[in-house]
Amino acid sequence: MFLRRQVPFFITVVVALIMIIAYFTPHPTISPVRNKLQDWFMIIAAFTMIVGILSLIKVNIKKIRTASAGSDKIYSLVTLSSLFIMIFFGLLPGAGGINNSVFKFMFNHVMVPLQATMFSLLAFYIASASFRAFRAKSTMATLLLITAFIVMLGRVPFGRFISGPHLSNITEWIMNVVNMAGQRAILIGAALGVMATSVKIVLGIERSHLGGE
Amino acid sequence: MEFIEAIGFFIGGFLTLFIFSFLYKDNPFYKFAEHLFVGTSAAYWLVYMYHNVIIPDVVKEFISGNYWPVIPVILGIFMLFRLIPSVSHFSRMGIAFSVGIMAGYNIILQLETNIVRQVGATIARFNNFSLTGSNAAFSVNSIIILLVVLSALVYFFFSVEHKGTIGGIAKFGMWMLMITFGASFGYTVMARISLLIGRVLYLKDSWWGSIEYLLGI
Amino acid sequence: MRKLIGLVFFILIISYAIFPLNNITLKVNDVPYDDGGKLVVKWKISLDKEVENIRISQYNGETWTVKKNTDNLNDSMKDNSVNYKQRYKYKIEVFDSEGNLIAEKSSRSIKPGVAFYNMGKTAVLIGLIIISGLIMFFINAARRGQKLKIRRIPALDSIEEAVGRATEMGKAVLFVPGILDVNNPQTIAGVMVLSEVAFKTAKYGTDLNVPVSKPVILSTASDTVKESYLKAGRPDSFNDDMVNYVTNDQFGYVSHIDGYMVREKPAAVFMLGAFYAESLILAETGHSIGAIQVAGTAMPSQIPFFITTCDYVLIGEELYAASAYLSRKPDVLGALKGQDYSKLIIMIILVVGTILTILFPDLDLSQWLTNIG
Amino acid sequence: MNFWEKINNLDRRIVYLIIGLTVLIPLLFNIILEVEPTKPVQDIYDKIDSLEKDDVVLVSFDYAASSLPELQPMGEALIQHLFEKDIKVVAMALWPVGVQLSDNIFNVKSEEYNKKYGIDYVHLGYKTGGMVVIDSMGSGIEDAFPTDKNGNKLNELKLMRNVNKLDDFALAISLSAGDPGLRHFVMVAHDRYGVPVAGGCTAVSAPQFFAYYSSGQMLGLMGGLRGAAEYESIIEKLGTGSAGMAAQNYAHIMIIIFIIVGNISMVVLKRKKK
Repeated sequence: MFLRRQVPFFITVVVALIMIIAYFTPHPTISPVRNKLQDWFMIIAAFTMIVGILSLIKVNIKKIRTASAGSDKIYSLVTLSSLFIMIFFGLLPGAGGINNSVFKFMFNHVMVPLQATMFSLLAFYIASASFRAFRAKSTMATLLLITAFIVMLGRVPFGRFISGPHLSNITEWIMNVVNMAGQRAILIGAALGVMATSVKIVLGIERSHLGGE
Repeated sequence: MEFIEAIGFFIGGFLTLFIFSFLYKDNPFYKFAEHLFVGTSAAYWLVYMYHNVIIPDVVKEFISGNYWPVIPVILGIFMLFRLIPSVSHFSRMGIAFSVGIMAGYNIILQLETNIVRQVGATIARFNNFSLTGSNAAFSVNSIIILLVVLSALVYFFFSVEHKGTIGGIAKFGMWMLMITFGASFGYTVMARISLLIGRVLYLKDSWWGSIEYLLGI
Repeated sequence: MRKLIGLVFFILIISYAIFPLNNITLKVNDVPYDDGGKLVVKWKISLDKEVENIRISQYNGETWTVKKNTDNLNDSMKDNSVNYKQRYKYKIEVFDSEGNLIAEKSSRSIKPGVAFYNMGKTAVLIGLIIISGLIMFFINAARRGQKLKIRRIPALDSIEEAVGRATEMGKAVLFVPGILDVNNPQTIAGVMVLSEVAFKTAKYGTDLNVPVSKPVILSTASDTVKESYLKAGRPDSFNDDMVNYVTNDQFGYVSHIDGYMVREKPAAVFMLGAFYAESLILAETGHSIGAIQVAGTAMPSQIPFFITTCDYVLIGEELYAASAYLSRKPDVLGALKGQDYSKLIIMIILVVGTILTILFPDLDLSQWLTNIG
Repeated sequence: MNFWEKINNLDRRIVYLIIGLTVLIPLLFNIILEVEPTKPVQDIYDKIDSLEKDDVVLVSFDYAASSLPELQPMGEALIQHLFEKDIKVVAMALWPVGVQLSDNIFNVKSEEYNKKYGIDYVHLGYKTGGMVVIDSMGSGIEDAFPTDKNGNKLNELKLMRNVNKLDDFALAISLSAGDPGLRHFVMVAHDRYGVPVAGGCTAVSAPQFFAYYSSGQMLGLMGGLRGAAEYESIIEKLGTGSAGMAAQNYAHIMIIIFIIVGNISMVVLKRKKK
């Protein structure tokens, strides 16, 4: 009981208070603590990666064992084999890591092209979203559509072709006045939400992330 | 273009086409690329964390005599206890520590950056305010910004039903938010196109170039 | 006697007026309320000879280092290469056009002071006290039984409907908690909603899949889901693979989820947390399989993409209000009321601040809120 | 189902196909779109044109693969123009992948204009630290880059003999996809050390950099693919920038057509239902 509830809650409160005090104190030994603890979180996350990788391995092994169709087994094998190859060459002592040639090859010619291509799917999805979603269904959608249309035209040579400088001036105004003010309101609201969430966590009202008894 | 690089572009090009095939419909090629992507990238980030977090922030610090990082290392090991059901609750220490950092850091960061500075910037726009002369346009815009911020904030009221005057202001606030969203959508739509241009150039120059190189054309 | 003193005094003033004293003033003082990293050096020179160059150097206990060469007779300089552990002394040398030294003076030695509170951050401290004070006040008020209303948020009412639909169709519910880890508040807000969603899937016996892309959220999310299944009295239908790690990579994670969506065709898709450019890739694929999509994020740049593709969207603060809305626990609702009153105070500050700035321009009110030390 | 009903629920794959072809065709058949240069890009050209033979220019490659389509053509056009005028180039990178992307440019351009490494151009490589790196270059380039990319000492390289501090450069150019990048060059190289700064950035971040251009802290700016195409048209070397510009322009028009058609089909159907 003590270990499950009181100690974790105590750790959260102490750490949160240290972070807050470190902000207000310029004392050279205390104020760097704020960034130090961020680095410490990365160390914890680095260790926890092992739990993540094991979860990935377990899920794929289960798929291999229970997969009915033979082909499904291959895909999980592809994931596991590429995982082990990359880990092996990546953690090879001495020549391991970024400058290991096999690791660099797989990074440059497998991972980077896949990342860039997944990212580029956005060009297709933006087109279909523009076609389908840009329907003036409600007054809200109409406002969104008209603004997007003006801003789009204002930033493209085709827009200048139609209207000369006017469209880009309107775009400039919308971006610097209405858009900036709207984003400011969202940021203020969200910041209050974060503060309330943090207060609830520090007071122990919100504990779902720690799990029950 | 050396041989290894040609092989690389050759593979990269086919993987690009495998991902694009998903646009038509799910197929074995995409499934293969996806599973390869998950395996390679999961391993990459594990290796990245080892070389860029564990070595510099833990090993090197210990060598140079600073033993403070032993605390996150212990908490990290507690996180590993999840693998043993009987002691898995130890991982709550690591979670509690991480969530404590999040709460403490963000309660101040959000307050300073997103509340105090934003309110200050809105008010600062009214320095040397004048509706005539050179500063007129700037001042009119300042008033509009103030009104949009106030009405959008009213939209975010939770404990009051959006009816009557409050409802009216909140509706106006929602309209302003819709203009905000329309503007940022329109703004980024065009930038996404250049991502596709990059991939087509990759296929045309690197991939096609590697095929010609490998076939000795 | 008084006449004598008056006479002496009179002569002194006359001499000062006729023969300006060759005097150099060199003052060093510490910048208050800082981390001991800054000293301000002020000098004022009045010499009868023509001055070509003034050199200011700093002595840190071992060596003299030249800090500034200037011809400005009356100026000041901020030296931030100091630290609070040592004592420092400054010296000023004045050269004429031929470059030979015509005057020199050194200052007292001083140790930069270290403060325990940074005055520059007072505005933030007041803000913290007001806002957290209001939140705690209304939490206690709610605990003492004060009735609290909360306006309807359609996106959150749709959760019941979405999970119900998935149950009827015998399909799974997909929950994507964003691509950042627990060190981002949006992810925590997403997990809080996950505990409510998991409670419903436990009750209805619907499949739940929560793929995650960061290590620590894997543990947090599975603890939350296990807890919800316990509370719903269905601990047996919880299995460990419900919350599964995919990859830390943003696009590797998205390619996996897109593949899952198209193959398993979940009936309800929840996307609550921090999202970047990949928001549209997920939402567009979710739309193509006809799932009910409920999205929520506080990233202003991604909200428009969710609005154009999802059925329901939680905008900014609504994501953080979700857990209060769904759980309806009194003290959590109290926190929401505290947020509302904080918004009211911010709006009052905005209006009053604007009026005061217009009426008293030289008051320079906004300085208080913008230059934070 | 009449024409408008078909359009109204057009299969999204048709939309994908149309957008895909709109981008593919101009790039495959090298259809070029000449763009008349705007002042911010012309200013960069004029500045480089005004430099003499042995001036040295610093070019920093601060971007990754995802911004390659917009920034790589700028790099190619700039390096070509600098080599054409026999201006010495010192390259560096504040982003790790920038080194390899800049190598691809230098390997091609040094052969084309037979420039020797160490004499005509030098690559200092990648250094983490962003603004801190530029700041330490202010007091001495060797403080930030003790050796060049290949590890040889700076004073062994003939070019670096008379270049040892940041303000020895006649011009500093940063091709930047975000932070660290152009913003830090303006704040440190220009504001603190007075080195003239020009730059290239992605279309998304162009507006915020235009503030620096209009305030005079930056003497020129290339924004997105359009900026690259403009520079290419000034030096009359129409490359990937201009081809990309054509594809981008037609794709924009296509998206605008999608929106208009989408709405017309909705209005027509609504009226029919009434």
